Amino acid sequence: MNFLIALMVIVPILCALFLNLLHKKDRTIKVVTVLLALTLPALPLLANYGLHYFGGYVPLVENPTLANNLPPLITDTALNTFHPAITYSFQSAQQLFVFIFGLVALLAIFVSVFETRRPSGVYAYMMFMGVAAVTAVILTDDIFNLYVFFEIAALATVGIVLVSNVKGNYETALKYMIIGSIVAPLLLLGIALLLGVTGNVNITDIIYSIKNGLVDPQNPVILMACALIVFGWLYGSGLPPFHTIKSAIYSKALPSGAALMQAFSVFIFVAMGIIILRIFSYLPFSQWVILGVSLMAMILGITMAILQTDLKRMIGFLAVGELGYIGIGLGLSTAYGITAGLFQAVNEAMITAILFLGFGVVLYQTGISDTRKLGGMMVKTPLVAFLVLLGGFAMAGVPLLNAFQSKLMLIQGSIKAGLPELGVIMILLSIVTFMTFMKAFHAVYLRPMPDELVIKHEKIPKATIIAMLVLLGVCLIFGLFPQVATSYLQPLATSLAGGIL
Amino acid sequence: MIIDVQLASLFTAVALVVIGIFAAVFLDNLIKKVIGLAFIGDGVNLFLISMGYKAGGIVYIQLPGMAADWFAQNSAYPLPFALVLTSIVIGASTMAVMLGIIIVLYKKRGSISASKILGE
Amino acid sequence: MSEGIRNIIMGFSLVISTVALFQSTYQFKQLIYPGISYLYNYVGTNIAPNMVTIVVFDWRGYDTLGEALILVTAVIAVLLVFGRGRAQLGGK
Amino acid sequence: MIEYILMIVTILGAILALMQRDLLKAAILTGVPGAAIAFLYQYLLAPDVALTQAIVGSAIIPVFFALAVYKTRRVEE
Repeated sequence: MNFLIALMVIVPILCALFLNLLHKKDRTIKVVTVLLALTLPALPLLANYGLHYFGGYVPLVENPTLANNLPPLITDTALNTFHPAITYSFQSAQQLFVFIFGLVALLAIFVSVFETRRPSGVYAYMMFMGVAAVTAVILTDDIFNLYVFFEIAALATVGIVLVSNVKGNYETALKYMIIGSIVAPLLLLGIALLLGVTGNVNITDIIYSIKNGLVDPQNPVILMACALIVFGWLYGSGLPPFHTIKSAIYSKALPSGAALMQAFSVFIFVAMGIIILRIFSYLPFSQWVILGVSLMAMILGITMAILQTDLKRMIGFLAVGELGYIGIGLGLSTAYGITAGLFQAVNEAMITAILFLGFGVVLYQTGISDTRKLGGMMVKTPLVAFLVLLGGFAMAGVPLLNAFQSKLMLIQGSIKAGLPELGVIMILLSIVTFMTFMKAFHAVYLRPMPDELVIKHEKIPKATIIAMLVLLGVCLIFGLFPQVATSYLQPLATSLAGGIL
Repeated sequence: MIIDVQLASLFTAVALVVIGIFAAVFLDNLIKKVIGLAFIGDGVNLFLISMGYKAGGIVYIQLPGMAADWFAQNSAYPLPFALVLTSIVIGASTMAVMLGIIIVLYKKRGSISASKILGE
Repeated sequence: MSEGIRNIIMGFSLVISTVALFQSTYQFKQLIYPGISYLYNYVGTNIAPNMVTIVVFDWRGYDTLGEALILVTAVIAVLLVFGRGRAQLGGK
Repeated sequence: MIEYILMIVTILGAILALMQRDLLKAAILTGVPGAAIAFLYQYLLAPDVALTQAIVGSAIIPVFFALAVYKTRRVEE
């Protein structure tokens, strides 16, 4: 059932277009949105592994009828094996990524329907479109297709920010778009350089060209292409120097939107990171660049999180800091390290979603996100407070929960790779993360309630609690049985660590 | 260093990109920033187009009476051109959204200066 | 003050990247390899006379779908900017 | 020869558009590099792309900018 691979992208697109038509019909939108969102995590479970060729154009080697009467210039050279059409590749790692991404998306959409005063078809459109775009980025094996869907994801992110009525969302959205419109063409320029040198946009073929000496792998044009693509990668995932704008973007969206957008960042980070590792890992300094950027992200993200007084901004910076752990895993470039990094990515997407949704309840009840004005929410919502606390434990890496396993693997990996200093830094930053989280937790839940704090909505939607419970359940499963996840990630990690694929 | 049409247009493209980045980073007026962004997009498109150019070649349309072999050896390279068709539309649509946001922000804040609106 | 420092850093990196871009472009001119376009040119003549249309709508039709989606998303985003379909946090 | 002239027009037009203090003039001048690039595409053997660029680059984008200027303010502050 290989056509399901394409459907993983097409279905959310169709959902988005359909929901946009239902504007202003509240009841219908609620039911239909949740029903349609259920397909997101279901499709990757049903699909088979394999490649999907759009338009059915396989490489000429496998298609002798099309290869009839062609000159030896084509049939006797590598051109014969190149992929002429867009190709999607779906393997076990992609299955896990798309499944977890679909789950987070489902829950974020589910919560968004019940937390907003009246469901908005446009909001649902933007969320589904973003989900489709990021799924395509995860699956695609074609670097120009990556660019197109990268742009759609950026536009959908802007849409999600514009939907919320948070103060200052227009300014932030405009800033994000201006930076994006500088970076995205530069990413395209990098793609153009690669296309010009290798004559191809299919990643597998680019790697084939570089590996088999069709191009000189050390020439400066490829270095320039590498630099430009890495620049796009930094922007897409919000690593420094783009960490400020990315955390601002999270803080200007509704909680459900922020939970979804951090999943966008995590999976764009992973997908493009894998591509960069696949193409450029032969460059001797690529490992150090990834490690350096990730370290900067960790240190800058987490130290800036301490200084914030805005709750959502704080989690936004923490989310950026946690991205650094994934990058460390990828940068270690051993099979064990990369598995750990990818596992951390999966965990991170779920945990940050829990925190955004959980602290979003506070925002829902009071309309305030400034930690200095909040307090005493423990009395009002003990269950949510407990769930948020569990989420914070998960993020800090407390045993029995999933991030403990992945961070342990990361530290072991860094020791095995001969870089024990990284392990020390990671442990220290983990402690700082936990302190930052506890500071926010104390400010919101534990200290006595200020007198001027007004609770606008006593009742909280059950949907939020259900969503957090589901995510925590998956976290617990991954924490108790990490091999459930790592067995999916192992094959990809092994092939990445083996140098050029 | 021999300059032919292809190299010259590649250089023009890079120059446009640099002018655009300069405008987008250093000019304070939001509309001018967006004009700069439009130039970056144009520059990258021109870069792609000059990659597909073939000196002494013909247009990629097979007219009646052209032998398939001769045509294939002489025509320009179609892949970059097709990519540009997509990328032009992408650029124009993001431009429209940005200008829309600028108009609304002007109504709210009464200014189109980046340092006043975006600097906090 | 910090504005000035930022400008200096940006200007410096712009100059460096400009030089690098021109340098690699000059190198690039000698390296252009059409690759897959050969294949499109040879195989395409069996399908339709205009090669670019074939690439846009046949070989890479999926990119064109993405392009159309961006157009739709942009239209909806512009309508959203002017106030259609905002979402408010809060219950009934 | 005409290609080189078009390239020079493109670069000069871009710089001139960014130097205007009157934003409406800047918006209209944006069309000059757009149109020059469209002609350049024609000479670089890409007539289909030239058509698209001629419409988008020399008509739609300047009109967008002019509309934005019309809805905001005309002179740079």
